[in-house]
Amino acid sequence: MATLEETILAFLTVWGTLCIYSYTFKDNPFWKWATNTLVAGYIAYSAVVNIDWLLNSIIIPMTKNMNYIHLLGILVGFLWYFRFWKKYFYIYRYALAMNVGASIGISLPRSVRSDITQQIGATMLKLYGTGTLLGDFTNLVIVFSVITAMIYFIFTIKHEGPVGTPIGWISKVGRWVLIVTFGVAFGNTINSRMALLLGTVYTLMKPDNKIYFGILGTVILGYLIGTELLERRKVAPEIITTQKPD
Amino acid sequence: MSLIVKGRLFSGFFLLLSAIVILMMIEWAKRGRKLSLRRIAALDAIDEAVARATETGRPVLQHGGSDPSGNDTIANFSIMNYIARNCARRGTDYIVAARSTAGLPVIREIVSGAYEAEGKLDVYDEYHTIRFGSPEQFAFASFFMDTVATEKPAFTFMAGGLSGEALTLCESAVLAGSIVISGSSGQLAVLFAASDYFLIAEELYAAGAYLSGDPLQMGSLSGEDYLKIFLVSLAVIGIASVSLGSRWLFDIFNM
Amino acid sequence: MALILKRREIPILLTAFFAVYMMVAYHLTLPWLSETSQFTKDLQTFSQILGVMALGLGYIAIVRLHVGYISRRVKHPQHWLWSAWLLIVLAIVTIVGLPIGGFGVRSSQLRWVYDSVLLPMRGAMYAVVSFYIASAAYRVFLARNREAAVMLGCSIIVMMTNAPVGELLGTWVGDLGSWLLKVPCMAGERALAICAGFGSLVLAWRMITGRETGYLRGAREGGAE
Amino acid sequence: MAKTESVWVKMSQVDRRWLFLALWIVILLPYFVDLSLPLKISKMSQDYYNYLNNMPKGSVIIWGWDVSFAGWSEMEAQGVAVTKLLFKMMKEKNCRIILMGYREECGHLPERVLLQLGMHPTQNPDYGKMYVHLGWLPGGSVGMSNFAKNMRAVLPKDWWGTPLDNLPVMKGINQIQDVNLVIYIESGGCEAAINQYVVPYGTPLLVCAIAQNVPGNMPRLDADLIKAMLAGIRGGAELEMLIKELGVGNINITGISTTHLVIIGFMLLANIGYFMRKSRGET
Repeated sequence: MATLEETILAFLTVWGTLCIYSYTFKDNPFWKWATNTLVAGYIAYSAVVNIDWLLNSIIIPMTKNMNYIHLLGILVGFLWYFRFWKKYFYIYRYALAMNVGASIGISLPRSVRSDITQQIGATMLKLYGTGTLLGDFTNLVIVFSVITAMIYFIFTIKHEGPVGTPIGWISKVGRWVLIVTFGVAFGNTINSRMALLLGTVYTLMKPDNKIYFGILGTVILGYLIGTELLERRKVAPEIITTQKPD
Repeated sequence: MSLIVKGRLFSGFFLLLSAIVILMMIEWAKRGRKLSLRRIAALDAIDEAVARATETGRPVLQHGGSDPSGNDTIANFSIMNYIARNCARRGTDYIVAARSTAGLPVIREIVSGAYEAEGKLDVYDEYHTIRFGSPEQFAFASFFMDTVATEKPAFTFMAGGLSGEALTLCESAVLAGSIVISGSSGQLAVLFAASDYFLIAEELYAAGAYLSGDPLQMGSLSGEDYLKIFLVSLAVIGIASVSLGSRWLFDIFNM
Repeated sequence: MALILKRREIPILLTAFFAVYMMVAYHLTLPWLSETSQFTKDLQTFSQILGVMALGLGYIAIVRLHVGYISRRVKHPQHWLWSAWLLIVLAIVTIVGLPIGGFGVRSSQLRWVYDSVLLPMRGAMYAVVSFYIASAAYRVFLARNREAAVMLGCSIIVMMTNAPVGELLGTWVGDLGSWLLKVPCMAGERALAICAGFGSLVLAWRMITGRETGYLRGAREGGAE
Repeated sequence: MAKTESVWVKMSQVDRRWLFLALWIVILLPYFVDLSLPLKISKMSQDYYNYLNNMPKGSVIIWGWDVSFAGWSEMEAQGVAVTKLLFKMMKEKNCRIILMGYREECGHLPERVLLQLGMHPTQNPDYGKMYVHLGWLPGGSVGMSNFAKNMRAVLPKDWWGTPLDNLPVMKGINQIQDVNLVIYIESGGCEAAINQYVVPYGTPLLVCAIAQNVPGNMPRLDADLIKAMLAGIRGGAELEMLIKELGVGNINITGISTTHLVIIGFMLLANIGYFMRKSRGET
C-alpha cells in the first residue's frame, strides 16, 4: 500500500503531465495552470540552487579563510541589479561586459581549434590508396561535400562571370549536401522527440501512476471534447484545413 | 621552454589572422567599398510575401528575437527594419511579437524609426504593433500561437534565437495560412523542412547585411569569405599532399 | 561623473580587457602571463562568481512583469489571476529551497518538487513539440520537388535505421543509414560547424573592438510592459 | 467523380489531431501487447562499450551530467546504463568515479539515479571511498575551465557538504590532468566539454548524446575530439544489452518502432494523396 506522500506524488506527476499534453488538443485552462506553475517552479528552482552553490562553495569557506577574489566577485556581482534602477541602469553594463568578455576570451581560442583548424585537418584525407574501393569513395565524398558546402556559404562573389559561374555551380552542389544533411538530421530529430514522448509516457505508465493516468486522462479529455462540442454548436462549423493551398 | 604552449601556435596564428582580416574588411567597407552579394532566394520572397499580405489585407507578423546579443538577433533586427519600412510604405498591418525584455526598447526604436523614415509616423500605433509575450520559452510560444490564431497573418518572419519551440511557432503560422520565412543557426533541419523559405545560418547574416547595407555587417561578411577561401585552399593543398603521402600540413596544424 | 560612467567606452574596454587577456594567456607560457598563472586563475574565479551573481535577474524580472499584470488587472496575454498563481508558486518553491528552518536544496521537500513537478512537467512540455514534429513531417514531406524528395528519402532511411523495425527489411537499411550519417551528413555538419565558428569569431572581434554594442544596447529596464 | 477527388484531398489533409490520436494509440500499445523486436548492436555503441570496458585498472573517471529536465525523458536509459557500467567497473577494476553536473538540474539528477541504484550515501557505506557526487558546477565554459585547473577552488565540498579533503576518493585529484577519462551526457551540445577538456589538455572524452545532437557531433567524432559516442535512446537500449541489464531503454525502443512506422505511414499517405491529385491535374 502506497503511503500518502507517494500517492500525492504520483497524482501530481500525472496531473501536471496531462495538463500540458492537453495543449495538443487546444488552448485550455489546464494548460494555463501548468505553464504558470512550471515557469514559476523552474525560475525559483534555478535561483535557489545557484544561491546554494554560492553559500556552500564560496561564502561559507570564506568565513573560515578569507579570499579577497571571491569577495570582490560577490561585490561586483551586485552591479547586475542596477538594471532595475532606472536612473543608474547603465552600471549594469559593467557586469555584463566583464561576463561577456570572459566567456569570449575563454571559448574563442579553443573553439578556433575544435571548430575550425581541427575540422579542416580531419578533412585532409587520402583520395586513393585507402585499401578498399568504399574507403576511397567515402573519402572522396567527404572531401567533396565539405568543400562544396563551405563554398555555398561564400556570399560576396556573384554567381556571374568567368569566376562566379563555376562557383555558382559548386555552391548548388553544396546546397544538395546540406539538404542530405538536413534530411538525416530531421530523421534524428523525430527519433529524439519520439523518445522524449515515450519517456514521459513511461513515467505515466509506472505501476503507481497508471491508475491516475486513467482517471485524470478521462476527466481532462472529457472536458476538452465537451467544451469543443459546445463551441461547435455555438459557432457555425468552420472548415479546418491542415494543408495550405498550393 | 618555448614562449608559446605546444600545440597552440597555429590556432593562435589563425585567431590573429582572422582579427586582422575581419577588422580590415570592416574598415574598408566603412570607407565606402562597394560589395555585391550573390542572390539569396529567400530575400526576393520577403518582398513577394509582403506584397501578398498587402493584397489580402492581412497583417505581417515578425518574431522579435531573443536577447540582443547573438548574430541571429542582430540580423533579425536588420531585417525587421526592412520589413517594417516595406509595410509602412504599403500601408500593411505590421506586428512584432517580442520575447526579450532587453530587446524590447531596440525593437521600439527600429520600428518607430522605420515608420518615421517612410513618413508614416501618424499611422504608427505602438501598442498595436509591438506586443510583448513572455521571456519564458513555452509561455512565449503559446502567446505567439495565440497571436497567430487571432491575427491570421499572411506572412510570418521568424529569426533570432529560435530553439526547441521554433517548430510549434512555424507550424501554427503555416496552419493559419501564412507564408513562413525563417532563418536560424540552430534547429536547421526542422525549420528548413517546415518553413516555406529558410535562411540557413550564415545566409541569415548575409541577408541582414544585404538589406541593411550596414558596412559593419557587409565588411564582416567579406572578411569571413576571404578566411573561408583561405581555409578551402589550405584544405585542397592538404588533400593533395596527403594523397601524395606527405603530412607536412598536419604538422603545421599541430604546432 | 554620471556622464563619464554612462559612456559606452567603459563597458567596451572591460569586455576587451577580459577577452584579450584570456586569449593571450591561453597561448603563452610566461610565468606571469600564462593559463596557469595566479592572476589568470583569480580572474577566472572572479568571472565565474560574477556570472552566478546574475541569478536573481530572471527572478526579479518575472516578479516585476507579473506584479505589473496583476496591478493592471490585465486580460492579455493572460488573465491576471494566472499571474497571481505564478507568484504563489514562485514563493512556495523559493521558501522550500532556501536553507532556513530545515528546508534547503537538499531537503526532501525540494527533491519532492523536483520529482513531482519540474522533471515530469518540463519533459511533457518538450514532448508537446513531438506531436508538432509528427504533424510537420506529415504536412511538409511531399515530394513536390527534387529537394523535398531527397530530404524525404534520407529522413525515412534514417528513421528506419533508428527504429529496430527497420531491420526487418534487411541489414542494408542500417548500413545505408549509418553511412548517410557518417559521410554526407557528417561533411555537411562539418561545413556548418566551420561556418558557425566563423560567425562567433566575427561577432567576438566586433565586440572586442567596440564595433558591436548590440549586447549593451537596450539593456534598460522598464521595457517589460 | 467529385467523390473520388475528395478522397485524395482528404488523404493529404487529415486533421492533425487524428495523427495525434494514432500516435497515442501506438505509444500505449506496447504496454499491452508484446511487440519487442530483436535489436542489432550498432558499431558506434560497441565502440563505446569497448572503450569504456578497456579502461585500465584504477582509472579516475569523471561522469559529467549536462541533461536538461526535458532531455532526461530520452536520456534516462543511457544515464542509468552508463552509471551501472561505471559502478561495475568500480567494483571489478577499482576505478574511481566522480559524478558531477554542469547545469542547475544536474545536482539532483545524479542523486536520483544513485537512489534508484541503491548507491545513495545513506544506502551505501562505500560512498566517498570509491565514488563521489560533487554537485553541480555553475558558470558554463568559464566554470569548466576553472574546474579543469583547480577543482577545489570551485567545488570545495561534495553535494552533501562534506569537504573534499575528507573524502578518500578525491585524494591526489586536483586538476583535469589527474583524470583519465571524462564521460559527458548531454542534451544541449558537447562543445563546452570539448573546448575546456579535450582541446587544452587532451583528456579523452566519451559523449552520450541526445539523438537530435548526433549529426552535429559527428564531425567532432570524426576529428577524434570525441573518442566514442552513444546515440539517443537506441544507444541506451544497446548499452543495456551489452551490460546485460535491460531497463527503460529496452521498454521504450519498441515504442520507437511503432511511432516511427505511424509517422512514415502518414508521410506516405500524404504523398500518395499528393501524387494522385497531381496526376489528375488538381494541384
